[in-house]
Amino acid sequence: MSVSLHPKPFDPWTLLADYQSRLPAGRFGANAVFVGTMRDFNEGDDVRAMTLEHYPGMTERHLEDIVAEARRRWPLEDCLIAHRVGAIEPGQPIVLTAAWSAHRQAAFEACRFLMEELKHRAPFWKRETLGDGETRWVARNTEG
Amino acid sequence: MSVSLHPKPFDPWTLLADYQSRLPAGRFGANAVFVGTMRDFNEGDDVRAMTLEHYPGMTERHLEDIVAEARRRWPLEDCLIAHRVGAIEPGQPIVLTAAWSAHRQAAFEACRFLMEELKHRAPFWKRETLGDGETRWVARNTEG
Amino acid sequence: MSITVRYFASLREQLGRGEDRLEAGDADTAAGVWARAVPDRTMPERILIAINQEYADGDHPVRDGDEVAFFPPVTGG
Amino acid sequence: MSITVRYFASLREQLGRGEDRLEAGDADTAAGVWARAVPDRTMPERILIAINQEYADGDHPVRDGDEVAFFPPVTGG
Repeated sequence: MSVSLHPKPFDPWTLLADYQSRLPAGRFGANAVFVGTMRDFNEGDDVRAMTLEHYPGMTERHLEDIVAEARRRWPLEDCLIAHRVGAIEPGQPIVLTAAWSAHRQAAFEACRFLMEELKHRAPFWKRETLGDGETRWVARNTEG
Repeated sequence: MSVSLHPKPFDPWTLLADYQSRLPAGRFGANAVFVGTMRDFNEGDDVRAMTLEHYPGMTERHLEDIVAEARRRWPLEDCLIAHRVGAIEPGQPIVLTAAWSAHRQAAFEACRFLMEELKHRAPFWKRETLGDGETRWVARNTEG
Repeated sequence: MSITVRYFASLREQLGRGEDRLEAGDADTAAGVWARAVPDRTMPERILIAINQEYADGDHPVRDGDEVAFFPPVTGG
Repeated sequence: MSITVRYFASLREQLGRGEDRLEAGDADTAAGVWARAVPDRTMPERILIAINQEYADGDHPVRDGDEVAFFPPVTGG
């Protein structure tokens, strides 16, 4: 499975090592990876905790579509998307995107595409708990 | 140390996990990584083995310069470059570049910059052993 | 059969519910579903709409059995 | 003191040696060092030059004690 949602903390490096061990060694040459981790600050405020809501069914389906689109656009050996859902603490990984290709340009571009598409279109919503205990929904993602 | 040369095989995921464990969790948010792995083909030929020559002293110094330049250009928490030297087999990692930042654009761009600069300027030379036992020096890197 | 209406995130909290069920109407659209399900509120301008878990516009037709979801801009990753 | 000349990769193999030592000459340049160290060969056009482990052009001055390296285009990563 190239797409997975994780209600519990995941280790991106273990996930990558496991996933890659099933790919044919010697074929891919280039692997680009992005890991997004929860920061302890946002928009100038301390953030103590976060909850990630998603749309069960649509979220997985949409991530699969993004992977399929990347594979149409670039010559890729494989792609991987992993995303946390539920309660998250600062320092924990939120998202992992990865692309394997024979060539580094395809790997770099596809990995970034997976991440930008996910940010702009995949149904996830963040609610932050600030230092003073107040909660707020994140209104929009930063450009990137 | 953000730059290292490895005469023996290295595991990029272990290296990343170890290195990142020393960075302040909650600060970086975005981590972009590239891993280049030895393929078992190049320019249409089967490749059985490879030897990576370098210029001891200049190579390390040049990689440090590339890291310093990336840190001048983007707001980064940290950077990492690891590179194999000596005898390499297909499927083994050759190079790892990584950049940590509060923002994903900086992480993506810096990681790619590290890799492109390394490809174009760092003193490494590849000699391939082909399927028939013949050896050849790789004349140039592909664009990427 | 009927139409399932779903709300997520801040919208779900503001409405105080995550789901409605409507009888299917004639020649309905996603925006029409909103008007019937949330009659006391104009549909927000920046809202996102999905019909059967695919993004759609407000004037997209809705049929009996469809699942119509409304949610604010996404903020994952 | 003297000038250390170093060769790498395919160039080292073609010359059959990795290093030369030259007496420092007056008003020498990197290209001048090549001409004295490898008198039987024109300096290749696409060659890279480093003086004391920093990239330099052929007309860069070379001083007593310098390390001058010649090598083909790099192919790491």
